[in-house]
Amino acid sequence: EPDTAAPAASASGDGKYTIGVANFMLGGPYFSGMDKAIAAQAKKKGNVDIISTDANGDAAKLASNVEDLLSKNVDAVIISGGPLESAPAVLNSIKAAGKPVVLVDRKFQTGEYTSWIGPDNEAIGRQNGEFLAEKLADGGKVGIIKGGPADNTIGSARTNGVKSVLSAKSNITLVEAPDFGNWGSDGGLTVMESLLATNGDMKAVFCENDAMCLGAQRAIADAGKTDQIIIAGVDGQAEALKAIMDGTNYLVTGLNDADIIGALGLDRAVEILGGAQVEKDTVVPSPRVTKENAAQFMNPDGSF
Amino acid sequence: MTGHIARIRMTRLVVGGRDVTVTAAFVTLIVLLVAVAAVTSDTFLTQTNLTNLLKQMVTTGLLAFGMLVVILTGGIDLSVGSVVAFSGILTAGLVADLPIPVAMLAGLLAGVGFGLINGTLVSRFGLASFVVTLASLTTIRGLAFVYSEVPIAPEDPAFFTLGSAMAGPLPVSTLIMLAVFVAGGIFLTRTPAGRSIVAIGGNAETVRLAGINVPRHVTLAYTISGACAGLAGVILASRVGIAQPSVGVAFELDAIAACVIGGASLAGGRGSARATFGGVLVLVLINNLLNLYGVQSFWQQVLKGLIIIAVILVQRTNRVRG
Amino acid sequence: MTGHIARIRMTRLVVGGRDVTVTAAFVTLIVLLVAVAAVTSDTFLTQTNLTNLLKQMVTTGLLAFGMLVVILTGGIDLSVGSVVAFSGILTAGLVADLPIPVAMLAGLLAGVGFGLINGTLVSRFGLASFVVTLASLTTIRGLAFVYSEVPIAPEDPAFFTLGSAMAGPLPVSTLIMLAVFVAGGIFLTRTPAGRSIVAIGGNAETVRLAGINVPRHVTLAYTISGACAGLAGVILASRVGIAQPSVGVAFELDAIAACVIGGASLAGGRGSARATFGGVLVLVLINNLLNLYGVQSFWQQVLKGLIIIAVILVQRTNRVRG
Amino acid sequence: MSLELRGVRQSYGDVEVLHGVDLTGRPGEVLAVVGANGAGKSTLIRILAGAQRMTSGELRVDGERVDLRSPHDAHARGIRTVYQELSIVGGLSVTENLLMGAFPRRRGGLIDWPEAHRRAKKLLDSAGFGAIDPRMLAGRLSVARQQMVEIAKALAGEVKVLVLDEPSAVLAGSDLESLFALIRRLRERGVLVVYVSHRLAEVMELADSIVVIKDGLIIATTEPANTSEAELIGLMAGRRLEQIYPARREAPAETRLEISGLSRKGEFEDISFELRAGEIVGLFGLVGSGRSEMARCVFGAEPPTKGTGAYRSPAASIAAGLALVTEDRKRSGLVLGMTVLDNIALATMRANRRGPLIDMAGRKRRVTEMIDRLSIQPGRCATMPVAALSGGNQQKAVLAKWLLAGPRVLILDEPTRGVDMATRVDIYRMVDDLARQGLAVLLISSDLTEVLGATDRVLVMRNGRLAGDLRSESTTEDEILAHAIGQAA
Ligand SMILES: Nc1ncnc2c1ncn2[C@@H]1O[C@H](COP(=O)(O)OP(=O)(O)OP(=O)(O)O)[C@@H](O)[C@H]1O
Ligand SMILES: Nc1ncnc2c1ncn2[C@@H]1O[C@H](COP(=O)(O)OP(=O)(O)OP(=O)(O)O)[C@@H](O)[C@H]1O
Ligand SMILES: O[C@@H]1[C@H](O)[C@H](O)CO[C@H]1O
Ligand SMILES: [Mg+2]
Ligand SMILES: [Mg+2]
Repeated sequence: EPDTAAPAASASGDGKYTIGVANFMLGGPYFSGMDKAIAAQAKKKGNVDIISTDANGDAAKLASNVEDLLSKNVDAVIISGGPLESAPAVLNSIKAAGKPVVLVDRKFQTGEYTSWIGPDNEAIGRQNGEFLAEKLADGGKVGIIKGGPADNTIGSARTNGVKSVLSAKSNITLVEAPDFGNWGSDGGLTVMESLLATNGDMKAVFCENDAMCLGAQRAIADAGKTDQIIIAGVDGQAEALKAIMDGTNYLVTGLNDADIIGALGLDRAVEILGGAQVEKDTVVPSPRVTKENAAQFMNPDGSF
Repeated sequence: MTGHIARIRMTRLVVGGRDVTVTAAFVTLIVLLVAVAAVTSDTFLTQTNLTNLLKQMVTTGLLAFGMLVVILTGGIDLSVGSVVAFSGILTAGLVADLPIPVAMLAGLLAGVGFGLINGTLVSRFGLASFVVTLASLTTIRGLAFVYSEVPIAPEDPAFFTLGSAMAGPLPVSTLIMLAVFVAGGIFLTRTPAGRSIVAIGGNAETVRLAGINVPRHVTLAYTISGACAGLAGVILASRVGIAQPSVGVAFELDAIAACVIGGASLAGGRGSARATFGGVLVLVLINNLLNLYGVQSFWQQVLKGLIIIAVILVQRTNRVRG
Repeated sequence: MTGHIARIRMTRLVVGGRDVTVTAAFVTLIVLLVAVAAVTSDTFLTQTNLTNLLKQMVTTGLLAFGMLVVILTGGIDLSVGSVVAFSGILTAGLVADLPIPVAMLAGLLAGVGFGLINGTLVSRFGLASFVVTLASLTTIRGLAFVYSEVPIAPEDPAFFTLGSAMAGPLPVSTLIMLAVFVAGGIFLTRTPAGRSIVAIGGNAETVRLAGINVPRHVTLAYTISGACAGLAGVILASRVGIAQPSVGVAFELDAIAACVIGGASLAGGRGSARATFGGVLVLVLINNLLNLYGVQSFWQQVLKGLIIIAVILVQRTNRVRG
Repeated sequence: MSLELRGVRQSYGDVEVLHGVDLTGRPGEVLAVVGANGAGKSTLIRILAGAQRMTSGELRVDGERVDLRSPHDAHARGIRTVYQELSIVGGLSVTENLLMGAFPRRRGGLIDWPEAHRRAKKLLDSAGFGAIDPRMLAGRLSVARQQMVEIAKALAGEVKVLVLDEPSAVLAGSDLESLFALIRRLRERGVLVVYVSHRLAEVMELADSIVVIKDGLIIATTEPANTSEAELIGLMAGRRLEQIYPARREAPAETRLEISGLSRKGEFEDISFELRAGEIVGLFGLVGSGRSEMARCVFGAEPPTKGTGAYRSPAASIAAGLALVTEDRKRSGLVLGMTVLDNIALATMRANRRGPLIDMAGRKRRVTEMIDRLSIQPGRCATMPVAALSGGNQQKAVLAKWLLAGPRVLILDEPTRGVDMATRVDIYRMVDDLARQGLAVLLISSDLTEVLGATDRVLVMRNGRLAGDLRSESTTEDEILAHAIGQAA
C-alpha cells in the first residue's frame, strides 16, 4: 500500500514510517490522552511506528528529547507542547535535520513548523460566552477560573473569548478569581470556594477546562448553590460529558478532544511524509456540547 | 550553620518560670492577621469564608503534622505530595469493587506502607532522608500514574461524604485533622515513643546508648507521616469527588513551611504540634487574605514568600539562643 | 539520623594510602551504565546521542555545582529553579534593547543578586536555609511573572548561539559547564575560601574561632549557587530559543539528587566537585537509557526513583564510617 | 557482679586496636584502667557498654558467657556507662536526659511528668549533684554540670557495673569530691566500678586494682599499694619521666595582653589582669566561675558588655597574635568530618598561599612537622579523619592548629583534658619552651597540681570575679582552692 515513490520516502526504505512524539509533559489526562490517541491512530495505520518521549515539563529536556528522536532518525516529529509557549531553537534543529514537524493542540507562537492541528481557543471561549449570555438573559455575575500560570496563552485565549462576549452585556458582571486553578479538579474546588466567599451571588462560572469545572461543581454543591450557579467548561473530558448528560448544573463545554486532535495529527504527519501538500494550520472545530448532543461525544474507548 | 545572627536583644516575657516570648509573639501574629482581615475585609468573617478556611486547612494540616514528626527526628519527608496522589487514586479506583470505608482504609494503608518503606531505608540503611524521600516522591508519583493515567470519579455520592460532611458548623474533615493534632500532641509530649522521637533528633547516638531502639522509632516517624499523607489523600479525593494522579505536586513545601513557621528546627529535636498548628493557620490565613484582597496570582507568590521570611525573622529574633 | 546501618563488611581498596573504595565503586557504576548502554542500544554510541547527552548535562550540571557549594556549608538552595526562570526571562527581555552578551550578563547577575539575598538571610540573620530558599523560590517565581507574564522569544538568531553552538565535537554550553566544575573543584580544594566553606559545614563554630568570617563565606556559597542558576537560566533560554517565566519548576530536585548520588552529605562538610559531576553523569545516563529503551514515561519515573535508591545504597555500604 | 573479658580483639577496618585483652573485675571493686592516648581504653569501654561489638573474644558475666548486642542488652544486665565524650541532648530537660527510655507512666501509658521530675531530683540528690535543677534545659548547663548529669543518668535503674570513661576530666573541687564519695558508696553496695582516668593521683586514691593498657594490650595489673605514679607513667609511656613540670624561671618582659575592667553580663565581672611575654599564668576556678567565658570574650568570640583589652573578633585576635585552645574540642575545636591535615591547617590557610591557591606541599610539610613534634597518633595520621583519633590525640590536634599559627599570646582552656601523662609532659615542656622564646601563656585548668606546677603565677576566679593573684613558687594548692571557694584568709 505505501507509495515507495513518494518524495519523502521513509528513512528505513521499507515503507514503514517512524514518527517521534515529543510531549512536553504527560502528567495530565489531556496530554496523556493525546499521546495515546497518536499511538492508537498509528496502530490503526499499520505502517507507522511511534517513539514517544516525555520532557516532564522541562524545556531543555524537550530539546534533548527532540534531538534524541532526530538521532534515531525518525521520519517526522509530532510535538504536544502543553503549556510550553514555543521552542524556536527546537524547531530550528528539526528543520536543520530536514524533517517535518507537526504541532498538536499547542500552536507555538514563534518558530517554523510544518503543520499545526488544534482548537481555536478564543472561539471556544466566545462560544461559551454566547451560551452563558443566552442563559443569563436577566444578567448576573459570572465567575472565571483560570488554569494558569500567567504565561499560558491557551487559557487566556479562552478567557478572552468569554470576556469578549460577556463584557459587552451591560447586565453581566465578570469576576475573575485572583489565583489559578492549575488545570486540576482540586484547584478548581479551592478557587471556587474562595470565589463563593466573595461573590456568593454568582449565576454562572466559566473554567478554562473541564477538570477545574468538576472541582468547582463540588464546591457549588457543598455551598448548596447547585440551583443557582451554572457551569461552562472546555475539553469534553469524560466526567464532564457525563455531568452534562445527567442534567446537572454543568450545562456546557466546548469540545477540544485529545482523541480527535491526536488522530488528526498523526494522519497529518503521514500525509506529509507521503508527499501530500497540506494545509499549514488546521483548526479542529469545537462544537458546543450540551445535554442535547453530549451522548454523541462520549467515547467509551477514548483515552480522555 | 546557625548562630551568627545580628543579635537583637529583646525584653522577654516570662510566665510561671517559662519563657513564653515566642508563643506570645506567635499568638499575637495570628490575632493580628485575623484582626486585620476582619477589619479590612467584610467577607472574612462570613460563615462561608470561615468554613472555607477550616476546609482548606485540612490537607496542609495533616501533612504538616506528619512532617513535624519526621522533622523532629532530624529528617524530612518530601514524598507526601505523591502519597496524597497515590492514596487518593487508589481509593477512588477501589470504590468500584469494595465498600467505601474499606477502599478508604486501603488508601490510608498505602500511605502507611510507603512511610514504612521510607522509614526503613532511612533508619536501617542509614540513607539520607532527603534523597530517600526525593526518590520515593518520583517513584510514588510514577506509580500513581501507572495505576491510572486518567482521573477517577466514583459514581456513588457516598464517596463525597468524608470530604464534605459537616458536624454542626464544623466540617468533619477539619475535625479529623484537629483530632490528629490533639492526639499527636499527646503522643509527642506524653508517651515514651514520642519523647524518643524528639530525643533522636537531638542526639541519636545518645538515644541509642540509652538503650532505645533508634531505627524502630525513626521508622515509626516516617510511617506516621505516610499515614497522615494517606489520610490527606483520601480526604482530598473525597472532597474533590475526583481523584487525579497529578494532584499534590509541591504539597510537601507548604507542610514544611508550616512546621518551620511554627518554630520547628530542621536539624531535629525542636518543634511542637501546637506551634505547627499555628504555622498551618498562618499559611492558610495568608492565602485566604491574599485571595480576599484579590491580589493577582503572581503578586500573591511574591508576597507569600516575603511574608514567610518576615514571619520567621520575627520568630528568630524572639527565640532565646539554646 | 545516620549511623544505624545494617553493617556490611567490605574489602577495601586502598591506593597510595587513600581509601578509594567509594570512588572505585562509583567509577565502576558509571562504566557499567555506559557499557550496558553501548551493548544493548545501537543508538547510544552514535555521535548525535553522545552530543545530546553532553547537552542534557548542562542545566543539571550547573545547578548541581552551585547546590554542592551550598550543601557543603550545611545548607540547601531550593530557589534555583525559579532563578533559572527569572534570569532567562530577564535576558530575553533585555535583548530587545541591549547587545546580547550584555543582556546575558545581566541575567547572570540577577542570579548573583538573588544568591546574595538568600545567603545574607541565612548567614546574617541565622534563618534556616530550607525556609529562606523555599520562600525565595516562591517570590522569585512570582517576580519572573511580574517581569513578563508572557514568554519572550528574541528575534535575533544570535540569541540561540550560546545554547546551540559547537566547539568541534563538543557543545559550547557543555564546555562552559565543565569549566565551572574544573574551576569549582580547584576552588573547593585549593583555596582558603573553598576550604573554609567545606569546614563551615563540618563545624561552623570551630571555623569562626579560627578567625574565619563565617557569614561572609556562607553568603559566598549562596552567591555561587545563584550565579550558577543564573548562568543555567541564560543558557537554557538560549537553547530553547524562548524564555518562559514558568520554566524550571522542580529543577532543584535533580541538582540535589546529583550531589547526593555523588556522596555529598546534606549535613554539610562532605562532598566534592568531581563526585558531584559523577552524580550528574549518573542521572543523565539513567534518563538517556530509559529513553533509549523506550520505557514509558510513568514507568521511567518509577524506575528513576528506584535506581537512585539503589545507587545511594551501593554508595552507603561502601563508605567507611566516620 | 563480676566481669571477665577473654582475648578481646577489636578492629576498625583493617586496623586492629585491641590485640587480645584479658580483664577481670569483681563486685565491690574499683578497677582503674590507665594508658596513654590511643591505647584502647575507650574502645574497651564501648565494648563493655554494648555500644560496639568486639571483633573476637568473649565477655563473661558472673562466669556466664554473654553477647552484648546493643546498649540495651548491657542496661538489662545492670551495666551502665558514662562515656568519654558528652552525650547530652541539649534540647531536652535534665529530667528527660536522666530518665530517657525509662519514664514513669500513668495508667493508659502516658508519661507522668511530675513523678518524672521527682525521680530525677532524687537521682541527682543521691548522686550528690543536688544543685542541678531537673527542669532546666540540659543544653544550658556548663560542661561540668552536663558531665554530672551524665553520671547521674548512669545511676538510673539498677546498677551492678558502672563504667566511667574519664569522668573527672572536667570536674574540680567539691564536684570532684562528690564524684569520689559517690564511687565509694557504690563500692560499698557491691557495685563494680571500672574507672578510666589520666589523673593518676585520683587513681591511686580510689582504685582497688589498676590495669595498665598499652597499644591495645594489658601490660600490667597492680594495686595502688604496690606501685607509684612514676612507675605507672613509666609503664604507660614505655619510658621514665624524670620530671613532670619544667622548672620555671621568671623572665617577664613586655606586656602582651592587658585586660581591664572586662565584664560580660551574667558571666563575669570587672576582670583586670595582664600577661607578659615569657610568663605562664594559670587561671583556676570552680566550675561555672566564668573562666572559659572570660577567655572567649578576650579572644573576641563573644562581645564584652564593659571593659577594655578584649579583641573585636577572633580574626582580630589572630591578627594580633592570639590563639585560643577551647575546652570543648568537639564543639569548637575540631571539624570532625575533615582530615587531621585540614584541621591543623585551618587557622593558617590564608597565610600560606601561592597566589590565590593554598600552597599544598608547604602546608603538608608544616603540618607533618607539627604532628611529629606533638607525636599525634604516631603513624600516618595526616589524611585520617580527625574523628578517628583517640580523645587525647584529638586534643593534641587542636593544639597543633594553634601552634602552627605562631602565636604571641596563647590561651589554653583545659588543654590537657583527656591527655595522657607522657604527652602532658611533652605539652608542658613545649609550652615552657615557647614561653622562653617570648610567648605569653594563659593556662586555664581545673587540675590544681597542673595549675600550680606548670605556671609562674596563678589567677583565681570565683563567681565571675577575680579572687586571687598568687605567685606559683610561694603558694600552695590549698591556698588556691581557698581563694576559689571564698575562704581565703
Ligand atoms: N571509629 C574509629 N575508626 C578508626 N579508628 C578508631 C576509631 N575509634 C578509635 N580508633 C582508634 O583506636 C585506637 C584506640 O582508641 P581509644 O579511643 O580506645 O583510645 P583511648 O585509650 O581511649 O585514648 P584516649 O586516652 O586518648 O581517650 C586509637 O588508635 C584510635 O585512633
Ligand atoms: N549553677 C549553674 N547552673 C547552670 N549553669 C551554670 C551554673 N553556674 C554557671 N553556669 C554556666 O556556666 C557559665 C560559666 O561557665 P564557664 O565554662 O565559663 O566556667 P569555667 O570556670 O570555665 O568552668 P568550666 O570548668 O565549666 O569550664 C555561666 O555563664 C553559666 O551559663
Ligand atoms: O488544551 C489543553 C486542555 O484544555 C487541557 O485541559 C489543559 O491544557 C491545554 O493545553
Ligand atoms: Mg578514650
Ligand atoms: Mg571552662
